[in-house]
Amino acid sequence: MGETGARTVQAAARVAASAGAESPHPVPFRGGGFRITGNRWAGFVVFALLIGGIEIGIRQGWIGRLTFPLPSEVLDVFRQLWVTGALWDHLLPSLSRFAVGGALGALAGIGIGTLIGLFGLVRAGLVPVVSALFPVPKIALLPLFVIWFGIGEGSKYALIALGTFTPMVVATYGAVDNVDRTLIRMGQSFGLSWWSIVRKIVLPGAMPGILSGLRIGLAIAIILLVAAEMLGATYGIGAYILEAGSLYDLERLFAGVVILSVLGVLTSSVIGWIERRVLRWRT
Amino acid sequence: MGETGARTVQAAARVAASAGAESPHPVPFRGGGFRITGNRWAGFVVFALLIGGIEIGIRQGWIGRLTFPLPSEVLDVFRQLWVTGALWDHLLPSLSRFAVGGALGALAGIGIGTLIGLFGLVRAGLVPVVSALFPVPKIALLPLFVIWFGIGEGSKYALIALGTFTPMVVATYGAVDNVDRTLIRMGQSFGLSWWSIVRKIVLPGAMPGILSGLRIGLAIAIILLVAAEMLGATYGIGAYILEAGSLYDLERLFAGVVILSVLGVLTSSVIGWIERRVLRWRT
Amino acid sequence: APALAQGTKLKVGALRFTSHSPSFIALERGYFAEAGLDVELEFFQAAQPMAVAIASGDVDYAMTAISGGLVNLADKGAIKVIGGALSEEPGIDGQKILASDAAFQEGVTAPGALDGRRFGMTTAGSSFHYMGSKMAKAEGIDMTFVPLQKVPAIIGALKTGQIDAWSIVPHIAKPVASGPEVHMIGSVVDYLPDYQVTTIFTSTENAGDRALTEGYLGAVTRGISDYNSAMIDRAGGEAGVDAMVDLIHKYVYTDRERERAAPSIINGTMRINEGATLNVASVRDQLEWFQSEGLVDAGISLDQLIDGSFVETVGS
Amino acid sequence: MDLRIEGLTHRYGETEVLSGIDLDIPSGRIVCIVGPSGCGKSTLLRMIGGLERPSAGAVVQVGPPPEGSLNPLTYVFQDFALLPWRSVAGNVSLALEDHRLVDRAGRIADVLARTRLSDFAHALPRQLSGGMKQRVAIARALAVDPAVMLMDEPLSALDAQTRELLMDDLVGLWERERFTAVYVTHNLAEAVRLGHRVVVLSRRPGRIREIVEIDAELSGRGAMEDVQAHLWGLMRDEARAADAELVDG
Amino acid sequence: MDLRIEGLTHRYGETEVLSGIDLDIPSGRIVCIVGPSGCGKSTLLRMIGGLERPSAGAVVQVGPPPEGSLNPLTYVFQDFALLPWRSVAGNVSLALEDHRLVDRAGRIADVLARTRLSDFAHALPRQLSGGMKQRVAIARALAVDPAVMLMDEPLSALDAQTRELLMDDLVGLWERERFTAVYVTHNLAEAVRLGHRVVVLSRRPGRIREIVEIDAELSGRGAMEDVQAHLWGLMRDEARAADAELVDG
Ligand SMILES: Nc1ncnc2c1ncn2[C@@H]1O[C@H](COP(=O)(O)OP(=O)(O)OP(=O)(O)O)[C@@H](O)[C@H]1O
Ligand SMILES: Nc1ncnc2c1ncn2[C@@H]1O[C@H](COP(=O)(O)OP(=O)(O)OP(=O)(O)O)[C@@H](O)[C@H]1O
Ligand SMILES: [Mg+2]
Ligand SMILES: [Mg+2]
Repeated sequence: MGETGARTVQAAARVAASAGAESPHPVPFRGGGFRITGNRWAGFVVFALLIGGIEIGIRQGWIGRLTFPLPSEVLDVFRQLWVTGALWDHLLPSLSRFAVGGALGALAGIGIGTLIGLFGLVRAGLVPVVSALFPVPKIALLPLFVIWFGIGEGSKYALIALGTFTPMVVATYGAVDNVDRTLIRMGQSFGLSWWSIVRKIVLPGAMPGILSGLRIGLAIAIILLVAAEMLGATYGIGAYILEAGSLYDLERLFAGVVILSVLGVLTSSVIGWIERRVLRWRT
Repeated sequence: MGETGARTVQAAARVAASAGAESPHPVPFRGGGFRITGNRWAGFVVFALLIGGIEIGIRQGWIGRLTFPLPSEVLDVFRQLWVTGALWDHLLPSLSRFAVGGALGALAGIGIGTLIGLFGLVRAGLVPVVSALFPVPKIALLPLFVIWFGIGEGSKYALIALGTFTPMVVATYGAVDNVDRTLIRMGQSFGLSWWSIVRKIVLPGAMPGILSGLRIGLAIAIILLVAAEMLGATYGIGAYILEAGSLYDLERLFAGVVILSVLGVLTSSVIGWIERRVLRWRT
Repeated sequence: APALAQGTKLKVGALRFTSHSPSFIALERGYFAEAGLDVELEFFQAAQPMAVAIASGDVDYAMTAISGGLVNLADKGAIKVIGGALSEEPGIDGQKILASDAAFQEGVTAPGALDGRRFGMTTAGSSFHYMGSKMAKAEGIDMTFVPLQKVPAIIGALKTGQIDAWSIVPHIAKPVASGPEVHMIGSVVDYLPDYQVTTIFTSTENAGDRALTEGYLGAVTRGISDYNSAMIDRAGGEAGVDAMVDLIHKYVYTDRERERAAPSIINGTMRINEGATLNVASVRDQLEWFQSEGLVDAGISLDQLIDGSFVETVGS
Repeated sequence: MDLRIEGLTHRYGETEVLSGIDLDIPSGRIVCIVGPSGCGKSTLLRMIGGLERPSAGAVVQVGPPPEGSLNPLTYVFQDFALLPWRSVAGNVSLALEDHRLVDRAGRIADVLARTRLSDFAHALPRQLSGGMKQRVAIARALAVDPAVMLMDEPLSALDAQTRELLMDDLVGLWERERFTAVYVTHNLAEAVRLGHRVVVLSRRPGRIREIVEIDAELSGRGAMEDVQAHLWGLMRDEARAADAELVDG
Repeated sequence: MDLRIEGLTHRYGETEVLSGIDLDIPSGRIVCIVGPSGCGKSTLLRMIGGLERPSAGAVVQVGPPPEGSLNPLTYVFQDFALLPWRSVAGNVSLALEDHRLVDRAGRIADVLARTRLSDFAHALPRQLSGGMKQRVAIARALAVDPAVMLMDEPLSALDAQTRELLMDDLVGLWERERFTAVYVTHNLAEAVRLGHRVVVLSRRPGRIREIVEIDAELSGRGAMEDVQAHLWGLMRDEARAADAELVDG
């Protein structure tokens, strides 16, 4: 490790400094460490160890069958899902719910967030409402959503949209607040219209904050897929997980959880990719 | 509002500029607007309008009895909760779960997050695991939690702790990464020990990021109270909400939701207060 | 029902349980179509959202156990019980009382030994809560009821000995008790001999449309007759059972091959009331129990809950 | 077009920041404003450009702005104020987009050529050194044909060598275009290199302490040590006091 | 204690940043290093202080550090590097806490007195002007009794007037304490005011282009326009080229 290495070197250097103080000698090195480094392989190794450990543990009887599914059987579930095509039957409805609900929530959140950022009165009126809405557990509202939006796709979209909405609002108005005020003053000093300033300075300047809010918003949207599919869905990853749970089928439960986890990691990398493209102007 | 006002002024100024260009005249004003202002009262007004609107709507029959509870009856539920002392029967267990689970998750998250921030190998090994864990919906794991931690307080603490843990890890290692590298180099240049640098420079420097992570972590902890109290809790705000939901008792459902919402707003202001005290050194 | 226009659209809520077979049969065998109904089945994961969906008008008719939530929705004038379905009946395999292995080893081999122990349920006001309470009252014992929201969580808790007992329909009870972790210690029917387990219900609005509701009930009752005669009376012999299993397998245990699904389907067989007869006495008992527990408003009358004008009633 | 500042006074809440400023800014000359930290130089400049309203007094525009000036009072900011997501050409374009122009692209190309930035038209700000960024900001200001350029410490974010280079550029530009400017700076060397008139402000509340006229031609001016020494003598004690002030309680 | 740089060369990946630097830093003198942007001045200073390891060559310490020096090679950074959460006294204390000292509080009080900061001991960095912040950083450096002070553009984040004041402070300090220093700067005026020896580096890869010795006493030096002009002549074209470079592709 870089850091422990640095420590040893430092200690060694101190000894050198005190011992050879009299004769000419190189200055002791005391930098290094505290760097943001990574090693792609270690992640795979950790996953392999975890999975391998569970597999062996269960086969050897050290871990009860009720505690964890057998990883190889989880893999077999994936194979079956793939072969039978059931994967797509579950994945496509979930993806469309995620896409529609997430998009609705994100767009509404960005819109309201921008208004809050721009207009003091909107801020004063809506921020308390949004803060009050933020810590409300969405599953608690499930029975209401059925009445409000029916048991079809509507209530699923609405639940996911609501979950995405609140963090997006908070992130967006924070981002608008953080837009460099000198840039806005520059726009005014060139006599740009209010609308030009919003379009050309405020919104692009808020983009980094909005995108990092989107990261949180979409993670929540994925988490809410399960809650949304409690509402009368037959197909969908969330429904699949719930059904596996009700049959106490740990293998399928884990398979479903892994799919959501992969979906989350993918979404996050897509946003990372968009950030790298759209925010190329950042250092 | 300031913004629209500014626009009008600007337009007026333009007219003046073109009309009276010949004679001496004051330079046109074109600043103003885009300021972060607020008005405490507007929030109350919005809440009052919302609640009053629903009350009247239901009483007049414009809103169905199934769609919303009658606000005055929700108030009556609060009165009853208070008079019978049931409020405390439900609030105290929830608060203790929130406190214990949240504290466990936050401490573990800060610890692991700091290790990830300091050691490249830990980072490489654990970041993928944490990213994979982040989008997993905790309710999906409910059946497993019963097996792993029982249906007593253990599983409730664990669920809330897990929910708080992942955002805290991410926030903490981000905060450690963001500590000003010049400060660390300064520490090294004065020959401070590795441990002194961590204690006196890295951790205090990461404090703002850790506290804002705590804001998200604890909001999630409150949301997870409901999920946690699905597991064999008779008392607790989450259990109260779930029971009201399954009985389709909208008044009690909303009363419970309001309590959680207030809890969330309170937690957030406590963190705000801590930030103002602990981070007094920030500009 | 000639009063109905051909192709009246209708949504029927169902769970993927064998107890919902009459709806599957009526659909598959065209009984709904003959009644002029164009039925679409809407599947749910649990009974509670089904009641809400009836109230919201997303679903027209459904079959489920009476719960506190259903009563409350009836109180708000949203839904009505219009017929009976599954009943406990002495002599027929009905719902089972299960005990965890730990409790069993400590001597809980009969429901009477459950004094001071933990009984699982989904939520307060569910049918599990009702069954457990009535059993405890009959045995003169005291139990703690543990709400676990969902059936899987209850099974998990039971298997690991974190709750001591539970009651559940036979097609779940039998596979769960087949392992070493859970034991069957009694039957619900011993405590609630004429328990009206599930009922047919609809929105108040639909109940006002006599032609529609009669049409629906007419078709479902034909499904009930077919089911009882094939699966319980075995009128068609093994071939009749096989044909019925084939039909039901289109809706239940669809993810398993037929050979593995068949035993579970057959295991789950329970008699469904011929003609959707409604046991009003049992319903009244349930309502009074909900009221005594404070789960529903004490002012609710039986008439708010049921509309007995469509089917034969007993015990009223 | 000349500017005249008449009895200008400004307060932020309780604190008086500027007090009774009277000043003429004649066309075609560079007026430098120097003064200790926090004496209100930036505030004064904001009010000259109409970005802030004075508590009392006025900034008066005398005579019509030159024909074709799109933005008579144009700023150059200390920290450049370039949009980081727009290229060099895009940043210049921003100032023109709210106006109907027949040949916007031509105008941009022309102004980039005049500031020797043509090769960098497509570069993003983050790729540029500080000096280049400030050149872009100057190009943007020139693009709107300003009557008066308002410059708030335009060189103070640059390193000493770049500052030297840009000062040469500004002198060259003034020789060609004879623009009017109000130039705020802390740097007395800059003030004596670029100013036709140096206005020395006192500590907060800023009042005019002295106005020093410098007659020498811009090009060919040296360090003018005597003038610098005179100015520094006026300011030294106040600068020291301003430096030692706590920023807040 | 003297320092000797011997054949020092450094690469970051493919790019050579410094090439064959040989230099003596004699005790009790101030060596200024000037050179265009990106020529490797900061890198060189980091290697002198042991914060980075050269690709080739070495920085050699000749003779023992003075008795009682807690940290022979001590930096003063451009952006002050004060811990914002510690008071002035706390920031000075930081440098001493890893050492066993009989009278830490006394030592802190002494060094604050020497830099005339005693009144600000309890102020937080955010309450201080830039000049005061840099004085605190200098106080912190003095607290460890350094053998050599390594200063990387210590005044370049300050405004011109504060810079003037701090230069006076530094001259006064050197007159009293005769410290050794390596002083990196872009500012030729600073270099000729403070340096006994000015090292001019070429563009990247940095090589020594010329070493100018200045014999005049520190106190009483003027602007030395001739020396400045000579240095500027050496650097002008390279500075211009460095300025016009795109930071990346
Ligand atoms: N928007 C504001 N609200 C309140 N006080 C302000 C505001 N802007 C500036 N001030 C105060 O007004 C005084 C003058 O500020 P200004 O920025 O004009 O000074 P300056 O001369 O430009 O200083 P510097 O040389 O540091 O740039 C300062 O004390 C500052 O704290
Ligand atoms: N850690 C690093 N990794 C890669 N390249 C680096 C690193 N640090 C500096 N460089 C490069 O090395 C060169 C010299 O950098 P350095 O900071 O030493 O220059 P400098 O002379 O101090 O410049 P300035 O006058 O702008 O401070 C630059 O081109 C820089 O981009
Ligand atoms: Mg200013
Ligand atoms: Mg440098």
